Amino acid sequence: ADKLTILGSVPNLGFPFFVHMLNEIKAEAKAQGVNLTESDGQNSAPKQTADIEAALVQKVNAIVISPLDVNALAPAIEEAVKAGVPVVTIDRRVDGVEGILAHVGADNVKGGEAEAQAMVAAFPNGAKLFHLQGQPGAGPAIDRNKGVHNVLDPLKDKYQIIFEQTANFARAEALSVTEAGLAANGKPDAIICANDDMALGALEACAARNFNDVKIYGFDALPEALVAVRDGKLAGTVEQFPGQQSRTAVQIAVAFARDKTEPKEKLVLLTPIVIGKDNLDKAERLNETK
Amino acid sequence: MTSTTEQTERSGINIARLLMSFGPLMFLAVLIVIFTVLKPSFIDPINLFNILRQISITGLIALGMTFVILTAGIDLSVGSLLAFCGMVAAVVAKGGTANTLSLSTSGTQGYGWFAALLAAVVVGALAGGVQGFAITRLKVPPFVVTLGGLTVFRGLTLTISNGGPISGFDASMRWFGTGLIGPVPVPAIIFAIAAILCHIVLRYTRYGRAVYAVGGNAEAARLSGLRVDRILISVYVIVGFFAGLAAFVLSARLNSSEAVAGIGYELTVISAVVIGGTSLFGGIGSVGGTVVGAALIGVLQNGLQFNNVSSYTQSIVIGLILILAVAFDRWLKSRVRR
Amino acid sequence: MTSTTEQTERSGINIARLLMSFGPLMFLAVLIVIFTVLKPSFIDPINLFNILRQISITGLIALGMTFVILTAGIDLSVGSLLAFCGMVAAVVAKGGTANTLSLSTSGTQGYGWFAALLAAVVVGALAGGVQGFAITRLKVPPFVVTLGGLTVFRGLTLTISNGGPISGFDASMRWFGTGLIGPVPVPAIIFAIAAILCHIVLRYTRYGRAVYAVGGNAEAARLSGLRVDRILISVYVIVGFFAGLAAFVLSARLNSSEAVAGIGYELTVISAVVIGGTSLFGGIGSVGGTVVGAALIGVLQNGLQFNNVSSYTQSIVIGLILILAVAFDRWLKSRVRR
Amino acid sequence: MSTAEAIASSPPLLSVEGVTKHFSGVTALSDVSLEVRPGEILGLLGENGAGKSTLLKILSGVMPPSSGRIVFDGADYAPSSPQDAKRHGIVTIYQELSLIPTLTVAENIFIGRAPLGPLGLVSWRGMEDASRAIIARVGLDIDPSTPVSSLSVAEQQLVEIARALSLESRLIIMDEPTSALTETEVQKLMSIMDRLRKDGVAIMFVTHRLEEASAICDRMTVLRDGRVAGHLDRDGQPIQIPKIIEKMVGRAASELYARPTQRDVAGAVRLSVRGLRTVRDPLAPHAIVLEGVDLDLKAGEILGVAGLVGSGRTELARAIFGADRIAAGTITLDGKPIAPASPADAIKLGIGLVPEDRKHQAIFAALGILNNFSIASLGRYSNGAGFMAERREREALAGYRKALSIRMASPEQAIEGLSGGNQQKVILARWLARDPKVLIVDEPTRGVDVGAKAEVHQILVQLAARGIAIMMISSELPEVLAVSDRIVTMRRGRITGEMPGIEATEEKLMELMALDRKQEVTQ
Ligand SMILES: Nc1ncnc2c1ncn2[C@@H]1O[C@H](COP(=O)(O)OP(=O)(O)OP(=O)(O)O)[C@@H](O)[C@H]1O
Ligand SMILES: Nc1ncnc2c1ncn2[C@@H]1O[C@H](COP(=O)(O)OP(=O)(O)OP(=O)(O)O)[C@@H](O)[C@H]1O
Ligand SMILES: [Mg+2]
Ligand SMILES: [Mg+2]
Repeated sequence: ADKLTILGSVPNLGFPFFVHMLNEIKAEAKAQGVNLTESDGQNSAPKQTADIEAALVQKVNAIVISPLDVNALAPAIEEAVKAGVPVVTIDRRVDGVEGILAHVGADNVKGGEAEAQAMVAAFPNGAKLFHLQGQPGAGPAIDRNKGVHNVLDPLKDKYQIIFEQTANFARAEALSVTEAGLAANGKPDAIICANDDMALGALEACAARNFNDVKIYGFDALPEALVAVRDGKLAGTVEQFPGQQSRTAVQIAVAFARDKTEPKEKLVLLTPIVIGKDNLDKAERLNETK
Repeated sequence: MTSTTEQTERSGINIARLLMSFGPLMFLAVLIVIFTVLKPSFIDPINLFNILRQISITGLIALGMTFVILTAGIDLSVGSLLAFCGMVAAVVAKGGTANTLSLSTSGTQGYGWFAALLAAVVVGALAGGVQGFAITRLKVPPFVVTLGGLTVFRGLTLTISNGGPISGFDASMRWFGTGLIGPVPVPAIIFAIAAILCHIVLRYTRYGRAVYAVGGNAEAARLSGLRVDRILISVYVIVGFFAGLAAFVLSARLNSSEAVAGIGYELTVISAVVIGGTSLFGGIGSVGGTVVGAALIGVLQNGLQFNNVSSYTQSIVIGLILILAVAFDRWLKSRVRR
Repeated sequence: MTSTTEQTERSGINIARLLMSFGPLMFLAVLIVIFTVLKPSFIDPINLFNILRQISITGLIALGMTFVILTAGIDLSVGSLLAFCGMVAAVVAKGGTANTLSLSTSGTQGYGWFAALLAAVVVGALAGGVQGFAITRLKVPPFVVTLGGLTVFRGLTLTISNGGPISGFDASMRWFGTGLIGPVPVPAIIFAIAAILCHIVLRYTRYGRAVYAVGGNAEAARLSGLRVDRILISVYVIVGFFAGLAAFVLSARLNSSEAVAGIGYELTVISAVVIGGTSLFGGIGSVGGTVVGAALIGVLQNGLQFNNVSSYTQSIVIGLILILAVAFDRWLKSRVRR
Repeated sequence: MSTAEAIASSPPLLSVEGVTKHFSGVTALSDVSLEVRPGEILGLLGENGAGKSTLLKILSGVMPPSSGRIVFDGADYAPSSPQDAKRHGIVTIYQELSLIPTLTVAENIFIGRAPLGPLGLVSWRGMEDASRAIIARVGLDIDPSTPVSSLSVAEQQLVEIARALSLESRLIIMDEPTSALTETEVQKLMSIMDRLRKDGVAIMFVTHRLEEASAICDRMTVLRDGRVAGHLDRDGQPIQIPKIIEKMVGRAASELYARPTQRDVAGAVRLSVRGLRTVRDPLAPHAIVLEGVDLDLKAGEILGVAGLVGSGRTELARAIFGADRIAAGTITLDGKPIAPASPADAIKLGIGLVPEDRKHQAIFAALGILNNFSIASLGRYSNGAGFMAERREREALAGYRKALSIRMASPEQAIEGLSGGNQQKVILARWLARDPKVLIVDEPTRGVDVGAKAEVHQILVQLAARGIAIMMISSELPEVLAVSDRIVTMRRGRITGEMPGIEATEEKLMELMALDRKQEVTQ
């Protein structure tokens, strides 16, 4: 029989997080013995939609997708479902489309909440904060921001966000923005960042001013951030287990495509955790840092 | 005195013209053949209609951009303006910014697709007009004004929606993005009609010829009695209108207006126009060329994706082919010339 | 024909020149005053040096871009090229792509900062040269060639690093990004030296004269015996060189070369040049203007962040001020002219 | 009552009363008054920069006057735009060509008023048919669908004239319409002007060719430094040229119009061209190519090259200068074969070219005079390290400023601000600074006033005396006759004749210029 082919689509291969996700999808596809069609949404909903459409023409047997935007990708996913192609979503859940085979994810909102809670635990008596947000309008940026505010808004009196700016998920921008923030407001107690790149940028800015005791939190648990956590430079980073998500998603999709095996659970939710110095071993990519 | 000019060799000119206009088209044909050989399902009607639907969004804007570039102008703001108009359309369609999440197609309290469409194109045209005004009255070069616009409209869009998308339109609106007439996607039909209209306007109306004249030599056009400023403003209104129309179609297609929509579209759109043979120095170009340019980009993206070319390699190939397509066109023209 | 042009009221012209060159500078001064009033710590030396360090990256590229725009060209590839050169520098500094992770400053197996710097600027200059070659030999307009370059270099960068960053350089390399000489950041010093050199080249050398002439009237330049093609290629080599230099400084500063570095820099850089009074049509402009333009953008961004203005509003304000600054400059010049 | 008397007594169609125009400090016009009556041709004369074009631009709505009053057809007239002026029936042929190069001849003629077909859409056919008739009127026989950019300057000029004539007009303003034309076309234009005059149309006519002005104008108004220097009347016979010159420059004319003596130069052959052919351009198939040109140029001689429009003179100059590709033929310089592949090569070999189209091919408008001057000799005015030796450069310019009496405010002044004649002198200085062995000048005095023209002629004669071989292309026969030691004529890319300057007359040259190939063979 012909080898099965599945589409693996991620939102933006410009970011290491999604590169890792696609690599894991690739590895699992290989392990399962199926062909993989790769798709990079290039940070554009129409592009990711177009890729799905192209895959449908080619009659792929299943789709594993981390949607750039849950709303904007819904029509394309709906189309796939209508065409009878099983779809497994990763990371971000698409509501309102009937018939999605399964969702495997760790909610970004939950991740943001976890990040803020870790900070609260480190400063039980309150703290002055900087908050570096992601690219305005991007889904993960919105959700992570929401999570952070869900926790901190009720605690406004104790935890003041004295400086809140976007640094577009970029290291260079985070460095500049943090420099401006430090010059304007002096040293904060902690800096919460919507991804690791920005955390590493903020770290450089603090190091340049010799503010070595600022607690900086990142997001994504990239190997580079894990090293910084190990060395005590970052206070923590949020682990969403993208590799596990990806592999699970591929397994579910392939099983169904092979012999219509229904997944045990339609909704696999992994709880994001904050990786600190003491639980480094929980990090998915720790082995890459050696 | 009749002898001042020697006998024109008309035939030479005609062959030249023919070849010239076929430069990008030949390139497009070659690409299609290559992709089909690589994977025959490439020319499935379904896939071809997919491509048509995919190029219709940037294609619509490229039609408007053709007017702008013909006057030797440029509009970098189209991507942001698209997002802005899309957000306006969403607010009108849904009667507010609050209801951003429900994907349910019922229960929207807005003003319907027609009002949304109207709002999108009017806002787009107005925004274009304001930019045109800054260009002609404040004498700021189009590059600068629309670069400012790129930033401003994005900021406005984010402000309206507070960063998030506004999603979930009713079926009548969604039809403009996802519907079919026979086997043909509605966006492709909208694009085709718009292209034909633009072609007629540019080729067969006094206004269209004035656009070419202004781009050919603005000072001479003024001395010849054309209202250069008005014409300049009008082309920005036109491209704004098309950004609005494209925004409406895109929102309908994605069932969602996103604050991050259209990022980087300016470059895709300008590429389409330029590959199609329109000169960035103004005065030379055609709608037909732009359609071919847009198709070339669409076919390239789809074909590479179809063949599972890695996304990084895609970038490299697309960049090189963009340059090659234009180089080939130049070469054809110069072959003909010397 | 006698006297009318004779007494071209020298005084008038001089005041005119002065005011003209001070247009953007006046604007910059006003901004600084406003921000200082809003928050006096704005003019703390720390913050001013921050701004200097921040503008040095795009500022360096803007110096090169000044050459390009003076010839009526444009380079859209600089952001991607910066990422590409940065990645090359990282590979050389660390002796490969494998070791992408360790943040420890010791234990790198590479070839040291000098080799990394050399690699970055050579690759940048070469890449610029290839683009210049395509522009002059294939006769593809600069806009198209460098738009292609924008895509190609990004693809190459991502391919080299497989999407990830390469981080962790040794202290000697990092000094170029984070070091201080007295109180002054090293990047700012590099920028200042480069700006002075560029000023001298453009103002006092025959090469500089040729650059202005080619931009002023390429055909006349050719008929005056200038090797126009060589000069055009050279300016793309120069901007490539500066993209490489900026990449090295940026990597040193961030202790990391990222595949996504420099996205959108082309527009910031071109803005700086244009705000500084250099004409996109070539032949008019100066390095001094570019430095002021870069400073204006840097002050604006820093000042808005300093006051914790929301990022949405920042976009809007920056876009508007960009347009206003150029409009003000045009207005001043036209006042002076008539 | 004779027509002349009838005109004189009729009320003026246009009267300009005390018009003044300032440009940031420069006063281009100062209290200018004049009148034009229906059915007359008023010559507007004056040196470069006297204010002629400024006045005409005010009349055609391009710019408003600073003060003063204009009455047209009995009513106050203050046009807000060229469009507005057209509505009043005032049509202008501008000094700087105002055609759109990317559009076709037909479209240029019908710009803004293309004939419409049934659906209200532009009828290309109708437009081209109508255009063919319109350009035939000025004796032009080209396909109306040709893009203007592929026409020669002269053809463009004719298209522009044809367009103006096709508009309903009561007053036609012509700012140097003949500067790019040769004798034949000028004659044609003159007869058209005469016909218009008889139809009661008023014409204002600017030219630096005083013979023309004298032949056709009923009256003249002479401007000097922005003021009216005087009015001249035809009074039954043509206005005398010396009188015009006197009014223009404010001193006696004789010294200006001295005809240099021509010599029979016995110097060695410096430049020799044999069998020169150029490549045909398929996009402009009617463009002239050289069909095998043989030519010798001796050191110290001025060789005049005469020919009708499109005879290939410019092509010859460009081919020798390495600016165009050569298909076949040899060029030798001082006995050595050369093959310049670019202007840079030719310049290195000691050849210089002052091109015909000053604005597009010679001037760096935005740059200062100093930069314009030294651009072809940057090597000479820089040191080994590539730095400009600005003092030497300035001294050199100062020298030429004096030698060529260039009138300018400062070396930094933008060259745009100079009068045409002074711009031309700066370009000449550019080449003199290189000390060329061969200097080719193509239409060296186009648009240059009489005074400056004579100065340019003097300069050319002096250069020849220093041993430079000069080839001068000119469409103005009097100029060719005035300065050439020897004259060759061209037609259709071939040399059709040659004669010593002393023997030449306009008639003889015209005959040679009209010769066809066969006759040439028998000659
Ligand atoms: N736009 C302008 N700005 C400043 N000065 C100007 C402008 N236009 C013309 N002038 C000046 O006004 C004066 C008159 O110029 P004008 O063009 O009217 O001369 P002209 O008589 O037509 O000369 P020519 O015979 O060379 O065409 C000149 O000194 C010129 O430099
Ligand atoms: N840029 C061009 N492209 C195409 N054809 C051209 C171009 N320039 C000139 N021609 C054609 O070449 C022919 C000769 O050109 P041109 O008129 O310059 O010759 P010439 O002998 O120098 O005449 P003149 O000096 O009187 O203008 C003309 O018939 C014209 O159509
Ligand atoms: Mg004039
Ligand atoms: Mg000529």
